[in-house]
Amino acid sequence: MMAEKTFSIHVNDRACKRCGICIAFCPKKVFSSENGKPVVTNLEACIKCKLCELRCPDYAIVVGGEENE
Amino acid sequence: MMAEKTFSIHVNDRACKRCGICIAFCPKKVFSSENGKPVVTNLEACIKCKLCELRCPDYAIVVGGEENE
Amino acid sequence: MNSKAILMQGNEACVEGAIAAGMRFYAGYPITPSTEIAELSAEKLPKVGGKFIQMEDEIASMGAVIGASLAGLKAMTATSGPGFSLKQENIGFACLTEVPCVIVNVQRGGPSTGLPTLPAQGDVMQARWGTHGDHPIIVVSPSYVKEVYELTIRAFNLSEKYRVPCILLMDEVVAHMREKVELPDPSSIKIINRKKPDPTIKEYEPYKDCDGDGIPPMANFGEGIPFHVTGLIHDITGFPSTSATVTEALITRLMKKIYDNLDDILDYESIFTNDADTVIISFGSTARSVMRAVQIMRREGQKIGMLRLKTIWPFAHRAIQELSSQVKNLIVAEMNFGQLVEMVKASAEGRFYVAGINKFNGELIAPNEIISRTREVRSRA
Amino acid sequence: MNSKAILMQGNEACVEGAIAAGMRFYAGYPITPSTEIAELSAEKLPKVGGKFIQMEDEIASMGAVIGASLAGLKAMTATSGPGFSLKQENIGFACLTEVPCVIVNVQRGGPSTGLPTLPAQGDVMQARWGTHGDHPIIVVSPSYVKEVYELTIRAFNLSEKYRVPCILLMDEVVAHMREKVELPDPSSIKIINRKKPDPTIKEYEPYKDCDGDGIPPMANFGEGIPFHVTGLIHDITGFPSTSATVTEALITRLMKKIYDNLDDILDYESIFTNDADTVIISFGSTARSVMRAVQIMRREGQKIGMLRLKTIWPFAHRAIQELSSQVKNLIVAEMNFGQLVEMVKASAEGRFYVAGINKFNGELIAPNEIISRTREVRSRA
Amino acid sequence: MGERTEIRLSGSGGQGLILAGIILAEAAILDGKNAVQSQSYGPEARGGASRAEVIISDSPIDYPKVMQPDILLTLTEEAFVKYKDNIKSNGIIIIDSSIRKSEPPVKIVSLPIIETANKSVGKVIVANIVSLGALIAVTKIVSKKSIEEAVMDRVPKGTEELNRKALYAGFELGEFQQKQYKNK
Amino acid sequence: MGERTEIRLSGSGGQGLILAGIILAEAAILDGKNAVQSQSYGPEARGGASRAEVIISDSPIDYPKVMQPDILLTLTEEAFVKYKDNIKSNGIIIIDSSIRKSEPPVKIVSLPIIETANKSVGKVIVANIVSLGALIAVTKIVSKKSIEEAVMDRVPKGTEELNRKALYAGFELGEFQQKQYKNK
Amino acid sequence: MRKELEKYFRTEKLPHIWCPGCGHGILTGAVVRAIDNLKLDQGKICIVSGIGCSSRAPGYLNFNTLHTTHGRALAFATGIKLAKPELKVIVLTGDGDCAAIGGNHFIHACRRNIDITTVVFNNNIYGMTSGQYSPMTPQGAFATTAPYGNIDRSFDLCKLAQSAGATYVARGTVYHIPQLIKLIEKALLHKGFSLIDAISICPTYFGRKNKMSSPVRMMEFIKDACIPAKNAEKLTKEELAGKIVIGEFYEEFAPEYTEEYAKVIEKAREGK
Amino acid sequence: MRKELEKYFRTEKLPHIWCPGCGHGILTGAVVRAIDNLKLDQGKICIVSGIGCSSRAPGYLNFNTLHTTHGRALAFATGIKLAKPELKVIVLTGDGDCAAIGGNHFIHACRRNIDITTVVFNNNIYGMTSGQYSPMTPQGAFATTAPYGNIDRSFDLCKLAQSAGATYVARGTVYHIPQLIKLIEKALLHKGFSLIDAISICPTYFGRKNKMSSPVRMMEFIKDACIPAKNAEKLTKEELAGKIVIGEFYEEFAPEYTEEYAKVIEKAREGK
Ligand SMILES: Cc1ncc(C[n+]2csc(CCOP(=O)(O)OP(=O)(O)O)c2C)c(N)n1
Ligand SMILES: Cc1ncc(C[n+]2csc(CCOP(=O)(O)OP(=O)(O)O)c2C)c(N)n1
Ligand code: SF4
Ligand code: SF4
Ligand code: SF4
Ligand code: SF4
Ligand code: SF4
Ligand code: SF4
Ligand SMILES: [Mg+2]
Ligand SMILES: [Mg+2]
Repeated sequence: MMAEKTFSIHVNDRACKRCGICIAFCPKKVFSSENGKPVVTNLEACIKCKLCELRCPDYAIVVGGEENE
Repeated sequence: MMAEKTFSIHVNDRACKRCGICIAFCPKKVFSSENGKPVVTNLEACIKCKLCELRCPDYAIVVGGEENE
Repeated sequence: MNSKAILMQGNEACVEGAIAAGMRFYAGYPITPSTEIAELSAEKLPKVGGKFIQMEDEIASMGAVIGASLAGLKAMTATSGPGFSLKQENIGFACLTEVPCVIVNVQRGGPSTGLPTLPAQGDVMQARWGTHGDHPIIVVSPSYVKEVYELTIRAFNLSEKYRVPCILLMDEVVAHMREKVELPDPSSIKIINRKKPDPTIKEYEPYKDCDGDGIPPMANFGEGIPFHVTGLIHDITGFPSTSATVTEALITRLMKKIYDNLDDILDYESIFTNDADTVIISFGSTARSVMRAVQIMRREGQKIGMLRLKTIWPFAHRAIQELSSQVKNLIVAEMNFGQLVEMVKASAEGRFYVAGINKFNGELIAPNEIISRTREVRSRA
Repeated sequence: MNSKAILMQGNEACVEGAIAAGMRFYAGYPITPSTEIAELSAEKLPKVGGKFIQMEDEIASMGAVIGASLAGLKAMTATSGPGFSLKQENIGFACLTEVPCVIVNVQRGGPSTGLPTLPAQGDVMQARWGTHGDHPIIVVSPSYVKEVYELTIRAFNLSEKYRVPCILLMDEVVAHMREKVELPDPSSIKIINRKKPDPTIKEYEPYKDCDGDGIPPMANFGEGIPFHVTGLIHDITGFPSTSATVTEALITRLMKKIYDNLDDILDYESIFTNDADTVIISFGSTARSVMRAVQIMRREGQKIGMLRLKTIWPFAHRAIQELSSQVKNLIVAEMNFGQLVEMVKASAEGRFYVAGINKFNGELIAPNEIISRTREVRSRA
Repeated sequence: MGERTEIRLSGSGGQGLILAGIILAEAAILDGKNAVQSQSYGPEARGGASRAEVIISDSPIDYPKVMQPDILLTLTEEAFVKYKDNIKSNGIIIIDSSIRKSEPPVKIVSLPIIETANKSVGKVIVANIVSLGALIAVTKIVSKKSIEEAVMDRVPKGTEELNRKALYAGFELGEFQQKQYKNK
Repeated sequence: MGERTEIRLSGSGGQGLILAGIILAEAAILDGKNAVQSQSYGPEARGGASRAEVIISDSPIDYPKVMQPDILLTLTEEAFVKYKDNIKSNGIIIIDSSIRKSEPPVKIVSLPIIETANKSVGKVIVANIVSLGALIAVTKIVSKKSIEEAVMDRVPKGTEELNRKALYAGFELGEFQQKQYKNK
Repeated sequence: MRKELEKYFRTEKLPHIWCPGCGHGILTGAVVRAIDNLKLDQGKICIVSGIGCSSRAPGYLNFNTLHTTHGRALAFATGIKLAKPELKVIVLTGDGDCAAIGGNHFIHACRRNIDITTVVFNNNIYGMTSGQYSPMTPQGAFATTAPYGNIDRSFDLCKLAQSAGATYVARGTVYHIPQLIKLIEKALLHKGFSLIDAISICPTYFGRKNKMSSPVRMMEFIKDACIPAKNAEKLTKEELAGKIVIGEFYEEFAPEYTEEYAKVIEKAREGK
Repeated sequence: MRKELEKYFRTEKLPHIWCPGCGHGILTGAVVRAIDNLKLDQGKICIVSGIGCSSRAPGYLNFNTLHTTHGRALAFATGIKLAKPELKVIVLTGDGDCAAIGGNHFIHACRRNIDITTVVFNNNIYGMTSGQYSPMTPQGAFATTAPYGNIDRSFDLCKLAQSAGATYVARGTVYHIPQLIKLIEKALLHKGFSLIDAISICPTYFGRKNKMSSPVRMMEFIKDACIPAKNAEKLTKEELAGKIVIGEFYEEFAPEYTEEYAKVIEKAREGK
């Protein structure tokens, strides 16, 4: 799920409850849904607004790639 | 306690608790205090505003002389 | 409603029974595991022209129920432990002012928030003693869904007849279980309504025992006979009094309403008690476990009987005192740490050995637990 | 405070005792006949750096008291019947979460608003069973103004020692009476403070029975060891659990804290019971009438004894069971319709004839009433 | 008067009889005795009849209420009528002289208490203290020294002299009466 | 299977097993039997494990909980692991074929219930009804007629056909398996 | 008492228990006069109170009357009104009864806009229990439980009611009786929840603790502190400190609760 | 989870019990981020809740935490704060917990201006008990106890708080998280009673009953309904119908309760 070396968006799959919020409300449509599961498919577009991280009800997203799952 | 034939102010002595409100706040100072007991001593001055009647906490005053004690 | 056999939940049977009994007002505040009673009342009451209101809390609910009853509607509220605790002050008001009403308490695990979704029978003593001061109260407790229906009607009837709050004390098992029931033909249901004063009466004395039965006729607010109601000790006119004589007369009448009518109010089922050496006493869902255990033990030839209390308060002292002298042991099975067992001990007066089977872990007592405890008790040295 | 003899009111002695015991927080809502306790606390607490707050109602008062105790202050509230009913839900919270606190109930005539200025002992059963679910609680009841002082201290001590709410159950007579007292030298008063956890502890498990005495050490909020408190059934870590094993273990421990320490908790006074054929059981102000009656009857050569309960709950079964076999009759004198008498019956197990003297008209039972009832009981066929 | 002396002070709310009861009990304690003071509250705790009770004894006091007073003081007719019949046969009733005494069941001492407070002392509100003085002079139930100390302890700052005067006026009333009684 | 048959339906919240339990109990009633249905709630009443219990009997049902099921249906591995060991020795376990069956203690019937719902019927949410069909085909605990009536009574308006299809698909699954079993 | 008012009183219960000069007697008189002025059907009026000196008022009034538990008058009243919407339901309550223990029922009754007229006998103290501070006791005032001066801020009950949803809100006083009667009349005619914050006086406790133990002194205090709502609008917060603003504050016509519930019944009977 | 936030959570308790897409998880994250931004002393923070889905939040947070009885969080919190004023006390509550059963404690805590920050997880429904209407459920919406549509009017909690005496009042939503975090920070720094009405979503019950059962649909609803406080000022009541006004509403600097009590202690010790 790493897309770049210096910058990444990490989705903790065990924590994610597939609510779809990150997918729907990313202003840049960075995520797509794989059977409800958010997958980063457009990392380049990300503007690092971190809204996805802030809005994830399950703290499953880290924008910036520091999470060590 | 009748001061005139056609108009009177009746104070029910048994009901009166001697609070002094009628005496103090009659705009025309119609009442005087006899050891706390209100006595009509200046009936002529009365302007029939009925404030004394309305403010008596014990419904002891009737302005207009209808009360039959 | 027809008399076809249908599957029905305990809480649903409560609402059906209440409406059949004439409930036309419900005020409540939701709480697990009683919530379905509120939800079904919200749906069904307006269909029969009744009123449902969700109040801001349980205290307000109890107040609204009393108000509605004074205004003439049969009224009910339902709750569980925490809400039942909150209602106590106003329940006491209804006891003293003799306002008919039904309070449902679907017991869950306590104390405090406890185990909201799991069963218990831990509010048995509270149902009798939860409000301050000496007061009369009737508490009934069903074991079957069908009986939820019947006892809800009975709760309304007793409440109207004796002008006393009546508590329907359920447990989560009975409330949430679905079971086959055949509801009776509505026309066959006996409904009791509060006694009204003679409408031509000159001086209505709302607390006067006109008929010598301890139960004053009750006017409704707004129906031509104005009167005063207070939670202070009052004389027969309904106005406050601090007289010792008045106080004693009032409290005595309130209590005698109940204690002089035990024949009518007490309701219990004795099974196999005639030749039993050991009788197991229980109520609510626990009685179903006891029933199974007793049947198993009887099949094995053991002389076990059971006493199932449907009226819990007033306590059926007499049912215990009338047990034959063949009985050696009484075992009280309750889903609590041991509550009603003290009452049984008080009634036993040393004539029987009294023991308890208690479970307070959020699970229904199982038949095999009853069987093994019974064995223990019967084989004690 | 010196040990000079002074005239002191019961409610005043309560506040003096509380402050001597270390009370530094009071939250309450005024109600007759307990109000002086609030008023004196408002005046005296800030003088010793303590806090007084008048809350919006009794529910809030009880909540604030628990909060303050969790934050480390010894806390008390005082009320009477209606307020005591309202506090019940939060009292249950304190029972389950094991938060020390003292609740004073100055009993007045009930039920409901009842007789606000007149005495009664009608909340005896409620003090034990007022909140829902199985729960531990300690209830003490003084008969003398001096004893109000002593038992208030004892209430704090028991509460801190066993981490259980302790109820000081007074009646209006004792609360409003003024009487000669000599207060002890402050340095001679034994004060017990809650057990604290080892401050160097790594993993604090707030409900772990570390010492095998059933009483977990208690940290205070904000003193370096964060922890979680909930009114749900919880495991030793303090977090919710619905496990049957956890539930059973928790409730059992809560109850055993009390029932394993009866030697320490029970407190009663036996007078002339050795050779008595009749023992009169009582508590609170009623015990003073009994004392007079017993003395009069003894002077007449009658073999009457008395048992005065200072700890009402847990109930002193043992005190009754240990009565000599010479005793034939137990008479329970209470200013209510008959409450504790059921417990006495349960303890008597048929060994004694049990009768009650009950008065519930807003007046203290008089010595001559006790004497004549005693005569009746002793001369029964 | 036996070891347990029961005293009832009765009148109407606002006459300060509860305070008088407290002072009397405190004086008894200063005398080294036991004392219990209690009062009855009406339903409203204001206005209406008022009643204070004091029990004084050398030994501990059990039953804390007055069963049958040894001493009854009443300042109003209403109270007198209500309480006069419940008194020990060797008891004594002290009444304000404004009260019409009907069929005296026991010894009655009628004294111009209110008048004394009003006229000699100058304030009707100290009638309670005048009463105390008179009561003690008549019954000797506590020492003069103790009652004076107790009065001084309890009355508001600045009113000490007024109250002392009232107390002494009471003593005098009572003593004068006692002398007359003996002389009879 | 004796006169009292205990059935446990287990899986995860949202799989509709409580509804399935209710329908099963209703079918039993339509068959003229007695039935009790109950369920366990988690602390939160949402998500997590879900369990419905049904007891069917010709005579009145006393103890209302399952002591040891005759029939266990599980749709998740978690539920299977949790419940598989508590079953009557002559009982039967019906599991979704996605579950790895470990040490079968009793007869196990593994059927592609979820797959059938998903693929053949077209909606995974009707897995509960497929389960019911299969369970009845395998155990004959209630009549097909009654279960069909009960299903039609309970399902939301407009979904009748979908659910009927699901029920029949379940029947087929179960019957096919039964035939195979007999043929073995 | 004036003849035509007698029928509204239980005259045999008079004199009432209130202290000499207690404002509650004045306010009770004002309520009765408003009812009389409107010629409302006496048999269809139900008066409900909680506990307190103020809450003793219904006992003197010859209607259907209910003296409930402390703080709960509005909860009981809600039950009565919903059960029998044809009744005119009036709640007479105290500042403690209504705003301390009863605060929640108060804001919720406001919110529902149920047709109940509430008159708060607001004497800024708990009278019945002998003078503890209430949520309406001014900051700095003394009370038996505020021996060092009250630090609690007080509610503006009118603002609170309005923000909670009440649709008629006004304040009057025991001094300004003719105006108060008019306000109560308007409240009684209003469809929906109406509040009259009626400033009362408790010479016995509030007065005595705050150097105004004579009724006259307390009346003067109120007279001096009051300013009409219109005038108040122009003043700053500082200028308003210590003032009592009187008059009408809010009036709105909004759906009433029991009427809305009647529609629910209709809907339910139609089968939704 | 972001590393630096881990210390604020009891990570071993995660995943939390909330449903997929439940707004309460988002709000809990916002509270933690506000605390982290301010670098408050973790050991001196005490978080208190009542009962409800929302009130489960403290259980996941690594502070002194207290899960009280339904509606009573502020009463307990008041005891804690007055007993130990050095603690930063935060109440996390639900719309039912705070405004239904807890309404009285709420208005009184506002009135006292005691230094407690209250964040209401306002999902307009009773989530925990499966979807009954709350005092914040919009009129006309459906709920399990409003099968014919809700006739109750709802509170404007911010208005209510302000009129009761709260000195910092703001509203944010689960959608507008960066703004919400700022508002919470400001509330935490404010001396006195501060309220954040934090609009949450309950897809499971509110959503399902009102044709918005997906979390995304509910978020969209909120997004569309919100307008900033500034813009709202210009709109009429009719134009505002159905809108959620967000932003800061009120800020006042007024004496704080525990500080005032400290003065009482001083006075008392001086012998008045
Ligand atoms: C549950 C409960 N708590 C407390 C009381 C005691 N109590 C009776 S009236 C009252 C306050 C009355 O104040 P308010 O409503 O302002 O009436 P007022 O007497 O001032 O007219 C209190 C605290 C009670 N009766 N019930
Ligand atoms: C005294 C009491 N009454 C009722 C309940 C049941 N109950 C628990 S939470 C709740 C409502 C919660 O609603 P809210 O505060 O909005 O929280 P949410 O679940 O929506 O987050 C209710 C009614 C209870 N636990 N205690
Ligand atoms: S917002 Fe969080 S829980 Fe929801 S889908 Fe995205 S990662 Fe999963
Ligand atoms: S940081 Fe902003 S732009 Fe990047 S993925 Fe998240 S929401 Fe989209
Ligand atoms: S106002 Fe009434 S009670 Fe007061 S003095 Fe005048 S007549 Fe008497
Ligand atoms: S009517 Fe007016 S002027 Fe006349 S006496 Fe009364 S108050 Fe005075
Ligand atoms: S105490 Fe105050 S409010 Fe009560 S009757 Fe007396 S003056 Fe009125
Ligand atoms: S029920 Fe609603 S509030 Fe509760 S966890 Fe689920 S979505 Fe959240
Ligand atoms: Mg007041
Ligand atoms: Mg909510």
